[in-house]
Amino acid sequence: MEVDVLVLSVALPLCGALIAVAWPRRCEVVGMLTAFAVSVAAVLTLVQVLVVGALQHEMGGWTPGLGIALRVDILSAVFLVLVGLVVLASSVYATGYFGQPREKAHFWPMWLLLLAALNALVLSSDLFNVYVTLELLGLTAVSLAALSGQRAAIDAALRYLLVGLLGSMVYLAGVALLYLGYGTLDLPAIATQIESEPIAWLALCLMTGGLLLKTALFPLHFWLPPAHANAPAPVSAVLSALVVKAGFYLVMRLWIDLFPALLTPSTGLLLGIPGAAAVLWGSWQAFKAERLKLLAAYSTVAQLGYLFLGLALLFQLAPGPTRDVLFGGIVLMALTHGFAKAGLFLAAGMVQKRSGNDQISNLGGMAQRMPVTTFTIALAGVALIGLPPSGAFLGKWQLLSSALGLGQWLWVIVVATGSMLAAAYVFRVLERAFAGSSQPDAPVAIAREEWPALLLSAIAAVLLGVGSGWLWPLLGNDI
Amino acid sequence: MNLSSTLPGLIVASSLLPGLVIFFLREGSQFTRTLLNLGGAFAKLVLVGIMIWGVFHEKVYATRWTLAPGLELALHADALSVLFVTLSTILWFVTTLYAIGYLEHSPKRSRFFGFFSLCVSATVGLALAANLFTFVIFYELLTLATYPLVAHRGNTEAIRGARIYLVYTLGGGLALLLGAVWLHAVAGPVTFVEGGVLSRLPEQTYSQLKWIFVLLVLGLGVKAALVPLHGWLPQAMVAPAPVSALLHAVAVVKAGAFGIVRVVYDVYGVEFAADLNLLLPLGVMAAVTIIYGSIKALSQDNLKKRLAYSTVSQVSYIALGTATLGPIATIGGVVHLVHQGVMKITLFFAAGNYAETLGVHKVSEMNGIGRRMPGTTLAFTVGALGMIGIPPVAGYVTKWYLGLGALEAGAAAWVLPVLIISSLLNAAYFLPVLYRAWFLEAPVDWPNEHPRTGWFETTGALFWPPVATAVLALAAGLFAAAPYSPLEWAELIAEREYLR
Amino acid sequence: MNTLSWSFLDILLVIALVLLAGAALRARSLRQSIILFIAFGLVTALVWARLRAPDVALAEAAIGAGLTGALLLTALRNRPSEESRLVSNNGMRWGGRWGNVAITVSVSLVALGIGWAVLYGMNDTQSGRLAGQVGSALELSGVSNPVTAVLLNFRAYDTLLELAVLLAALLGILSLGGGRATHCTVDPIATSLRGWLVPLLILTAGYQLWVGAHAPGGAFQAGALLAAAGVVQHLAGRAHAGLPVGAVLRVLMVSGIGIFMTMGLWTFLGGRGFLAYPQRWAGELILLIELFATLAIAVTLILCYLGSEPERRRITPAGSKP
Amino acid sequence: MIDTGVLYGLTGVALAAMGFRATLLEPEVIRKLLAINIMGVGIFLLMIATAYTGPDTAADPVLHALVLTGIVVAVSATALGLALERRRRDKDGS
Amino acid sequence: MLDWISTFLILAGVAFFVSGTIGLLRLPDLYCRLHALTKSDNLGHGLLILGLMLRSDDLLTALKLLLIWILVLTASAAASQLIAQYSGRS
Repeated sequence: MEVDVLVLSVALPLCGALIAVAWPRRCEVVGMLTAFAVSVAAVLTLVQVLVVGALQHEMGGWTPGLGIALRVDILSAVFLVLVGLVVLASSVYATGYFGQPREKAHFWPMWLLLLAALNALVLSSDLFNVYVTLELLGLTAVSLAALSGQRAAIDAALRYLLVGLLGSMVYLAGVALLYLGYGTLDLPAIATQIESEPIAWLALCLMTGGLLLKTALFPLHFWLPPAHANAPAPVSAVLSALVVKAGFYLVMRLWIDLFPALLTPSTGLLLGIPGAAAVLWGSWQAFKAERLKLLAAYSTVAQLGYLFLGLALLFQLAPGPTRDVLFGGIVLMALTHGFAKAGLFLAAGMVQKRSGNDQISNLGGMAQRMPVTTFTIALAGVALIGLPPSGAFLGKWQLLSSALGLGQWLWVIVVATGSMLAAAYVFRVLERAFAGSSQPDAPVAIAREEWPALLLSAIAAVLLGVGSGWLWPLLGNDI
Repeated sequence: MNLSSTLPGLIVASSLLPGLVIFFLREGSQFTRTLLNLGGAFAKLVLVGIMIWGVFHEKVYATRWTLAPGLELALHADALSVLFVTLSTILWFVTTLYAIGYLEHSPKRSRFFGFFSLCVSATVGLALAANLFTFVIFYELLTLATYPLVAHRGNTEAIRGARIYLVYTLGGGLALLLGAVWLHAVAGPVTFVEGGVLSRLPEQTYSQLKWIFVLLVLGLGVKAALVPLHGWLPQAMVAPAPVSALLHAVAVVKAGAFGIVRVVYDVYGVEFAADLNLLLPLGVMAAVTIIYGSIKALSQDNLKKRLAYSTVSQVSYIALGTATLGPIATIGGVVHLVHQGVMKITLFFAAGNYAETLGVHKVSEMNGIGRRMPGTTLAFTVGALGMIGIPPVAGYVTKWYLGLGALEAGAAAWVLPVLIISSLLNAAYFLPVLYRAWFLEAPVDWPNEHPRTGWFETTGALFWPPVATAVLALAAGLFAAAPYSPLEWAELIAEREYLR
Repeated sequence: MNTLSWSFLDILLVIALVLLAGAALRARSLRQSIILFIAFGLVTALVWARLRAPDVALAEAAIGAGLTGALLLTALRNRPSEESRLVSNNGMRWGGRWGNVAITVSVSLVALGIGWAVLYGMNDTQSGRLAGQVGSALELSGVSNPVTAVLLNFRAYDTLLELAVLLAALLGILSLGGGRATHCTVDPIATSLRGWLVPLLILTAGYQLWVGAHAPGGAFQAGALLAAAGVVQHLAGRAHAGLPVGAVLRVLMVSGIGIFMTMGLWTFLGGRGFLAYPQRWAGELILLIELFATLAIAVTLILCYLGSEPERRRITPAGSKP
Repeated sequence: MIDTGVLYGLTGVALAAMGFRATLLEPEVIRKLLAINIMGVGIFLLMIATAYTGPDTAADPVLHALVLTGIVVAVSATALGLALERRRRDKDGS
Repeated sequence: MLDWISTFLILAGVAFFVSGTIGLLRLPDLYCRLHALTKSDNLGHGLLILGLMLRSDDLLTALKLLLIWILVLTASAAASQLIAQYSGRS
């Protein structure tokens, strides 16, 4: 089928958003249909990439230098599928979550715009186009985060907006420098010309700095916990699982495709040390957090630390099989965290909706009242800690193996303590779920809300662990 | 879909699938749950039977599934794994019967039996693991499956006990993971091959291999309850009786001991480990645990706590057997894997019966219990005698072989005294219990006695399992030389380990 | 004389720019800093004009200075009066005095680095600039103004996403709800100004739209002018600022991207590639897209200014309290 | 004598630095939004300065298009920021 | 000859602007400042536009310049009136 399915991943959600704005009474149906169609398109794109290999679609028929090209290889196809599935599951959850039609009318159009922004960002291979998608992503994420209307949510959304704008501006400065130096905006074209000169160095620092601000790596993460904890459940699920990860995807894309000429092994430490700090600090804060959603938000900060730590290790390995395997490990950890965190936030949303607030201290007897939710939190917890059946276990295995191979003990200690702390804060929650509550009332179940969360966590905890064998060799030929 | 490539997978699945289905059963569907449980147990028994027959006839069974380049989930049936799988399958069948009887009218049974089956699937997977990576995976799964069982009751001590259990086992799991990854980084994927894999490695990696051995033993020692790492075992007594029976006789403790046997024999190779003089510290640690466990058991009034400490000391016999260089000691260590399981489970069943029917938890309350519940107490006596090492019951075989092995390895100077002292200590904390049970007057009324239903002293499901396992213990002792007996199998294993 | 005066004017502009920016950031009261910011916007428009970027100058004047200034002033108007005279204390949660110094020093160091890189980069002008490619492909694009060609043909996908950004901001604002208090005082001068100014604004917007094909101008500038007309309507007491209400408004909001998407999908399904206009009709198609884009931008910017969708109330007669 | 492009490029960098510093230091949200706009203008000035190739030759249209897009994005972000600020103030006041 | 007249007109316009600005800085209260601003700046602006119209090459740009002047006139008139009214009431 010669029709490039990858364009549909951007066109469909945009059209869906437009129809949802123009036709508010039916916006939920439109939203659900679009989310489903987009995930089908994502899977088709993955199949097409598996069959044909990397694909490119010049927008407007112009050559990439002049016009913009959408490019998809195995890495972006896998992220597309992650985005598609998590948004589909959260959409099913959202149909049960939002009550009054007014809230629905506001939620669905912005939701589909967010989906369009995510897909456009993953597919784009033009530096300025990435800036525009980053802005679209930032604005929709801020608007959705402020949807609940309480004072805390609006404060957090405002801080998120300011940080997001600052990040995009710094990124744009980097793009301007690159254009000044190399005269084109197309990523592969610049990659061929780039060599280690001051302008390239400065552009690298600025663009990475901007993206790290948006990805909330350790020292720049202060805005993430309140924003993710106060947003409505489906929104915070997508914020933590996808929006923050899009920043990481871009950093990975830049550091591997655009700036390999500049990267000496020591530059990897620029990401590694804040990554390690993020793992320790994030896990510690999550352990101390009082509310379930705050715990999940801090654990996002920690899990991102692992990914950046992986990147730091990646750049110290010479190109070869070990490096490909580690790259596969990092991607697998990113995917597993995406699914697990979305499942955890949806479950936290159910807990908050059922028992009024998500204070961890009064989660007693949750096991009886909401058995499926407890099971979801348990599965997501397994994936977050990186215990065996989950994909994160394989990821951590590769991380530790390459760290030990390089003989760098610092990372091994950090990953070990991080996993122990993760086990601590997950089982602190699960422990309360086992504590018998005084009045064991009948279990309450709303299928429409519980099953998406369970499926997401199950994918993270089991499917990605057992079924991801086919992914590794393909990722190898990407870098 | 030939049998040889799917049998190990089927064995693991035979308890995994029913377990997953049971999770989603409603509380009331008692019949389907029991059907699934017993059906799964029976199917597993049949499959294991086929496998024993096959392995005896030199057939190779292996299931492989690649998770990542260099990392493969592989199950295979070699002599050692068959021994452990048979033990756990038989005892799981008996324990399921016992558990159904024990948890007759307690809440949340679907959740209990779900995790119960997951736990056994993990144990069987761990036994069948063909490489260190698969072993680590099932080792961690075992922790996950047993935590909810320990915390099943939901009251504060259960939660506290479960938390301590979790801290120890997750810490151990992490140490094992680090050791395994380091070994993977140093020596590539490590598969279990009789006679060890690491002897071929170059000279300069020896120091790293020593540290890796320390990490691996640290990780496995937690579950094998070696002295400094045994703290969780007495705390986990808070769990219901079938759980503590399963945990401390079959699954958790055995996993640790089995792991140590695997690492010493099939990863390092016992001669290579001896050259790196790693065996001596392991032996000393085991000996210290044996003595310490027995001493602590003396002072415990709570029956289950006393049995727990006796488990701590008994399991270290396996480690001691592994640590003394020589085929006979190896036979002693490996065969104790089975004997200890069978004897200890009898004791725990009996303790469970006392608690369930008469509400007796303390040794001091056991005066004249023999008259009230003769069958259970008889089984208890058989188990106790076995523990002490008195001939007809299986216990004496292990101690005999360990003694001989020590003599053969020339390490008799410190191993024999340890064996003798521990046997005396065993007698010191078991005989008073027996004396109190049989020769003292029963109290006028028991703490909370359940009315006698049938002509049995307690319900059938509670009565028959301890008797069955007592008979097994006796059989393992009397018919030690029979063709399919545990001792024969242990000799087969030892012979293959030392062939090269 | 000619080169000297150019450089003299440049230095003047540069100094004005930097001074105004500094004053706007450090002005005592909020109202002063906003007015200074509007002045800064106008001087920036001058600078764009000086640097031979007329399209950008128009956009900056209409959107950057004009509309942003209007938004800022309305944000000010809702505040209680003493609040607006808030003295900007420079104390900062970033560790007080020392925090300030540290941040200032580090930012200026980075700025020096970038400045040096700019100096280094500017001298070896990269020959491979895209300008050459745009020039050669210009006649294929259907319009003669290179900026409009880039905006609506070569990088049309960027403009599509940019309209989506505008829509996203609008949806965010509408979802926040809580519209502003309608304009209180309505006096005869404002209404008479409205009568005179609004038709002129609409006329110039139309001219901008049309002229965009071959001279500086285009959809964004025209949209901004139309939005200015809407703002003037609102200031003159028209609560609904000349906007239709209900379904028509929502369709208008969406028309800009809608046309773009239908065009893109039509060419995509026609097998030519997304947004690849047939060469013969490129000029007309671009004009059609620009028309709807102007309407959409105008409606969006007015709604951003209003803060919420106008109610269905009848127009308040001139000169009466609403 | 530095030519016009470099002069404006450096001022652009200076403006961006002032904007960035003020965004971090200003406590008041509206001033932060002003600072972000000023930073934006600074970066756009850098871009237009690179596009400027002398008084007679035509400047680089691609950069002009980028700056146009940047201005529209900046105004939409500012509008959203002001609306959030107003909503926060309503929650405070009422 | 036309060149000289237009330069002269522009200089006169600039002079009026300067006087308006001095008025703004020196005069004491709001109304005088408004007075100074509207009067001299509008006149200055008129002269400036006239001078430029002489320089412009075709009629269309000249008319556009005129339109600009008319717009500035209305804007400053309306603005000063509103400022005066608003300051008067608060």
